Amino acid sequence: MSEILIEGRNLTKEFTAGRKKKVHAVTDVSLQILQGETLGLVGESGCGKSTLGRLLIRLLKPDSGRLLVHGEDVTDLSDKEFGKYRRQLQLIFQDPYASLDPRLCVRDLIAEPLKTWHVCRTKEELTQRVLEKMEEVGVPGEYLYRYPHQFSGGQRQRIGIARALAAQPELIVCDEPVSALDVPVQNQILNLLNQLQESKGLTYLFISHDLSVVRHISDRVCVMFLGTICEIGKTQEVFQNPMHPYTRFLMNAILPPDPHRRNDQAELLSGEIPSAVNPPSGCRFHTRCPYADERCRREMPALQDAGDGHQAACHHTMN
Amino acid sequence: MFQSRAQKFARRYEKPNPDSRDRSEELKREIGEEETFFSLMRRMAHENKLAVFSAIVILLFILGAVFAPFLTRYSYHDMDLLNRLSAPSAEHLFGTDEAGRDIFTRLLYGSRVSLLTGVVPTILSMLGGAVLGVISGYHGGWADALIMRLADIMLAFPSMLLAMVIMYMLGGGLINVFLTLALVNWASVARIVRSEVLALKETEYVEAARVIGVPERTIMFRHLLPNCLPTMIVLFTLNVPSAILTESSLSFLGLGIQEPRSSWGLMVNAGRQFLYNAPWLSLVPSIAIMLIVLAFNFLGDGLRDVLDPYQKR
Amino acid sequence: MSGKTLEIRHLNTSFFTQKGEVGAAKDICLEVRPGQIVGIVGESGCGKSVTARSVMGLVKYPGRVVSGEILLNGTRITGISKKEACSLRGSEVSMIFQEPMTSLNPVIKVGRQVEEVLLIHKKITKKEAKKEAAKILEAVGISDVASRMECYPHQLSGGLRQRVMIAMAMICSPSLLIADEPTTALDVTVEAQILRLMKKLCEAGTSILLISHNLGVIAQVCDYVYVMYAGRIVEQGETFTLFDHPAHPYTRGLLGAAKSLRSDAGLLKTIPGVVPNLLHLPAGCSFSPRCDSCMDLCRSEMPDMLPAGEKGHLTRCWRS
Amino acid sequence: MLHNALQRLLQSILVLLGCALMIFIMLRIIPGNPIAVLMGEHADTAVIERMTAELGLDQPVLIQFFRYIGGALRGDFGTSYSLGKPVSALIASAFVNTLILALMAALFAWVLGVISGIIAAVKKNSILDHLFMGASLLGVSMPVFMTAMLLQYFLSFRLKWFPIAGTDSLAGFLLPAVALGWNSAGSVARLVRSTLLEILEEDYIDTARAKGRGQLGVLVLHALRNAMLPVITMMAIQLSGLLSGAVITETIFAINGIGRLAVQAISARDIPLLQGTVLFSAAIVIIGNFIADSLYNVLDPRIRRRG
Repeated sequence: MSEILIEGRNLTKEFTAGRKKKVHAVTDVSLQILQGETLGLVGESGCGKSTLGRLLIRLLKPDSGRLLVHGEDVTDLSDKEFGKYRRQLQLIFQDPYASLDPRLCVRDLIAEPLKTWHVCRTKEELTQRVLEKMEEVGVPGEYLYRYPHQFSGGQRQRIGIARALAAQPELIVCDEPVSALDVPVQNQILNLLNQLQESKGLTYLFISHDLSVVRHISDRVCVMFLGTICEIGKTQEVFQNPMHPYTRFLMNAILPPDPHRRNDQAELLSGEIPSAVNPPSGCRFHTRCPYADERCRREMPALQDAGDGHQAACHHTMN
Repeated sequence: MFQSRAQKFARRYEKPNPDSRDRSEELKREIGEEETFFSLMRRMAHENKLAVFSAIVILLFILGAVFAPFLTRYSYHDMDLLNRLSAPSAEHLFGTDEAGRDIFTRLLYGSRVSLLTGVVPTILSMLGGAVLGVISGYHGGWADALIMRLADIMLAFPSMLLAMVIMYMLGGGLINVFLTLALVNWASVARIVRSEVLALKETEYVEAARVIGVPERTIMFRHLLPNCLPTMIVLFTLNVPSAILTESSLSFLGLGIQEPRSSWGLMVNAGRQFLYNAPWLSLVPSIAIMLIVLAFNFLGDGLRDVLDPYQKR
Repeated sequence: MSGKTLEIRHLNTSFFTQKGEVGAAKDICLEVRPGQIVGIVGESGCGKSVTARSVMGLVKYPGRVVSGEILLNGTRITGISKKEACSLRGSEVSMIFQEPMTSLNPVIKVGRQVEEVLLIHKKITKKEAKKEAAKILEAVGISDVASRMECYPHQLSGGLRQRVMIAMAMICSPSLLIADEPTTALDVTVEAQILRLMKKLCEAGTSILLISHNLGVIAQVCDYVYVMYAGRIVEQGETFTLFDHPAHPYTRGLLGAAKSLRSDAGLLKTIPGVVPNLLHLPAGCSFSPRCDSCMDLCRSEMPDMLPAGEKGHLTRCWRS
Repeated sequence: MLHNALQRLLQSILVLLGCALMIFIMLRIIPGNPIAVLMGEHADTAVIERMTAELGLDQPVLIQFFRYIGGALRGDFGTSYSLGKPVSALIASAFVNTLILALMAALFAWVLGVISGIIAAVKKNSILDHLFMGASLLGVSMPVFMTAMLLQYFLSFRLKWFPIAGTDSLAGFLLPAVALGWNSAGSVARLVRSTLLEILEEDYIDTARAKGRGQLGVLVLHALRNAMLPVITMMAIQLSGLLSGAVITETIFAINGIGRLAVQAISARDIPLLQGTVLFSAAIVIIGNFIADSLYNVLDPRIRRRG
């Protein structure tokens, strides 16, 4: 069993939206990320997956709950004390158009983490390191002094990855890094991420709404619904043997690129996602769940282990 | 940031390569030409001829103000009582005023005042406003509340009336005009910069810098301020003409520049009583004001077209 | 009636930018038959949206249809007056867009936005229009219609808004519905619902032109597929034929990329190189620089649509 | 919604109080006793002292301020030194003239500005667009006194169509209103054009077109209502600009309005009158802002619900 890199215990985060309104983004979530694995985090928009990702690298501070890095509690450290962990925990953004400062050229963008952590002594060394990073992610060195808006989406995402790599991280949280890209380009980026993981022993938390992408890249998958975890387990297990009804519905909604496998008959979810401002009582999924009963309306189910780390939070666990 | 560092880099790192020219052509095709400050200006010059023309007009006014003594044989305070209120002629290009002073000469010297009152208070108010706006937007909390309430109060006064009261408090004169205009204008600058900073603070690239661990102060100077710059430049070209207009209005009311100094607004005011028999007295300086203001406005428009970050995508 | 809901003949649409004319859609020939769902698939910037907008007469400035003919139910709709075009839009052919979040007017209640279509095209009273609107909103699967009609768009979720858009498009029962990436901005579970709804509409007699970058969406619902690359159609065929035997190397690349994601292969398939800039297209076949079976002929001459095996399966490739 | 309005009202009152305090402090830090300045060099010191005490000018500034506010609440803004009448009465009579002038100018500016802005936006890049935008930039660039004097010289003096000055009839207000509104018309036109152009790019405009709405229908029913939102905010700013311009226009056309009263107060060193006029103008701007904010909230459902 590999070591636990990051552990979140009972993390809760709420945002205020206007007067007296609170968005319950993440509610009482406990999660472990193991050294060297890729943990996929799936869910629909507004389910709190991005917030959870940011909580786990302490880009946001939780309202309650603890965060442990390598077993050390870092929840209450000051920003300065947290500094040494900062560079180990990096983030890649969804929108490669918005996450690169339009006024900095590629060299300055990639050099920023190197400068911040005083890795290089001379300017020449700095440029040399930047060129190395560019080569690692497959951006030609001639583009050193070009500005972000001159690049295509895929190349920008590569620059974003190079920036994250320059900090020499242990964990990279990938927040929907490929959902803005076309499929062939998306595949290039996924290949790059896989290859970097192998060569550098990185750990990924891969956030996405696209189940096929998550299935391809993850070792374990965690399914979220409205701020809570429904199901977590090894990718194969979860995809072949979903235990939570919501996971099943997600699987049914997959559209394979093959006209012979149309999902005309599969049972689909009806209704809309409830609002995170007034989440339903009890199990958050009960308003849309065909199996819901009185207990589901009353009581929020806890995660239950069905062996081999495969857990689901449902009173009526499937199978 | 705008200098062509690519060329420097090319000299230092690129090994001589037989098909390097092909490669650069290919690069250009793939991601477009390198964008520098000068290429931006060239684009503006290409797309907006009016802006170029305006820049030339402004340059001419500046030259006129600087070299005023060499451009005219008269001095701005010499009176020629035999030649009062004479119409424009070869002798006196724009005629003479009620004391027989040459209007062209007074116009040249007056442009010094107008250009200075356009630029100096605008720089003052923009520096002050930008600093307060950045503090307000970035710091938030009580500083934000204090600065913004103060700005609310300043903005509630009609600017002309506020300027009149401050001029009354300080007394006339060039320096006091500078101070007054700066005091009147800082609030709107602070508000705009604040909202800009608030918007920029939420951008992903600022969050991205935070992930890397860049200190807050560095984020402010490396990411926030440079991205405010286009807005500031456009704001500058808008505030300069408005300052010129306010100064001329103040002087027109007799509250700004005092005799015997010459200022365009003052000349208009002096000429007003002769409007019906010697209209050039007030019309010539009026037109001068209009021209310089128009030129700044056109230039501002041109700059906004190329600098506006929202139009880029 | 020629038996074709929509026929596009040699359509060319260009954008006139400062850097020169950019041909966004070139020599497009396309047909939609009654009761069919026809898909156009391609990567972003390949000209699929521009083609759809050309049909609606909604190409954005500085773009314009340069040449070609568009026939709706056998009647020419290119070159007709603005007034005639308006009377067709919304009643004979209608369109839904990618972003349900921004496609509804934020300051008008959704009920009124749906009624508006009827009031434009039919001589009926407001009361009747309201009744009709409620009926169609219910038909597209919106519950609690009466109160939802009094909502402003920002009060509805993305899925609901897209349903409202569909209701608006369907209320005059047009013969053709153009859907430009209708599910791209939606969540997966909602996406499946909307696709199922569109299939139902098609069974009820409306032909659909569906534009998507997602091969999954296309495979699920389309009868016939066009593949576009760099402004041109590069392959067309029945869905099953095209997915089973892709003839153009680009289609093969695209399909391979999408399918490899579902397989357990370690390395995902991609297409080498990048999509060319429309201003600087390579000579000959636009795909030639990225093609693994490129010949000399491909670099010098653009092929026509050539037959590839089965009937109705055409491809723009010299190798077919 | 109501709660929101009350909160804004309270904020407006606080800003007004802040304005009063600021103007009070500014006019009190001028060196020298205002009474002494007023009465000239030869006045009797005893008289000066007595008057100073009578007017409460020997008290600390804050005490004076609270007295002033107390009086203001009862409608008493003090007595003008130079004219010997209550400031409130002077302002009341002047306000009517300024109101007529500002309303007419605003009407002129808005009708001209909005129409030419719409035409310029719809016919983007046409000759008409360039013409209107050139004219509006000219309008923005012309000093108010220049427009006023040009109108006065040509239309009143040369052509004798209008009275040169004075407000005996409504016609007397016409030229000053045009002179005052000309400037605002330019900025209104530019704003209307740019907002409309932005909105015509929105997705919901495409939707409206796809419904079969013609050009006019799209413009009137879908674009204009959204375009009016920023324009309303502009209105409040324009109000402040109009009051500023009124100072000049009223001086040139000899209209007894607030602006001219302020100029007179300055030249007569009449502090209560100056204080009153400036504060009154600020109050009008604050009320205008309050109305604009409220209107914005009513027109934009997105804000309405959030409140």
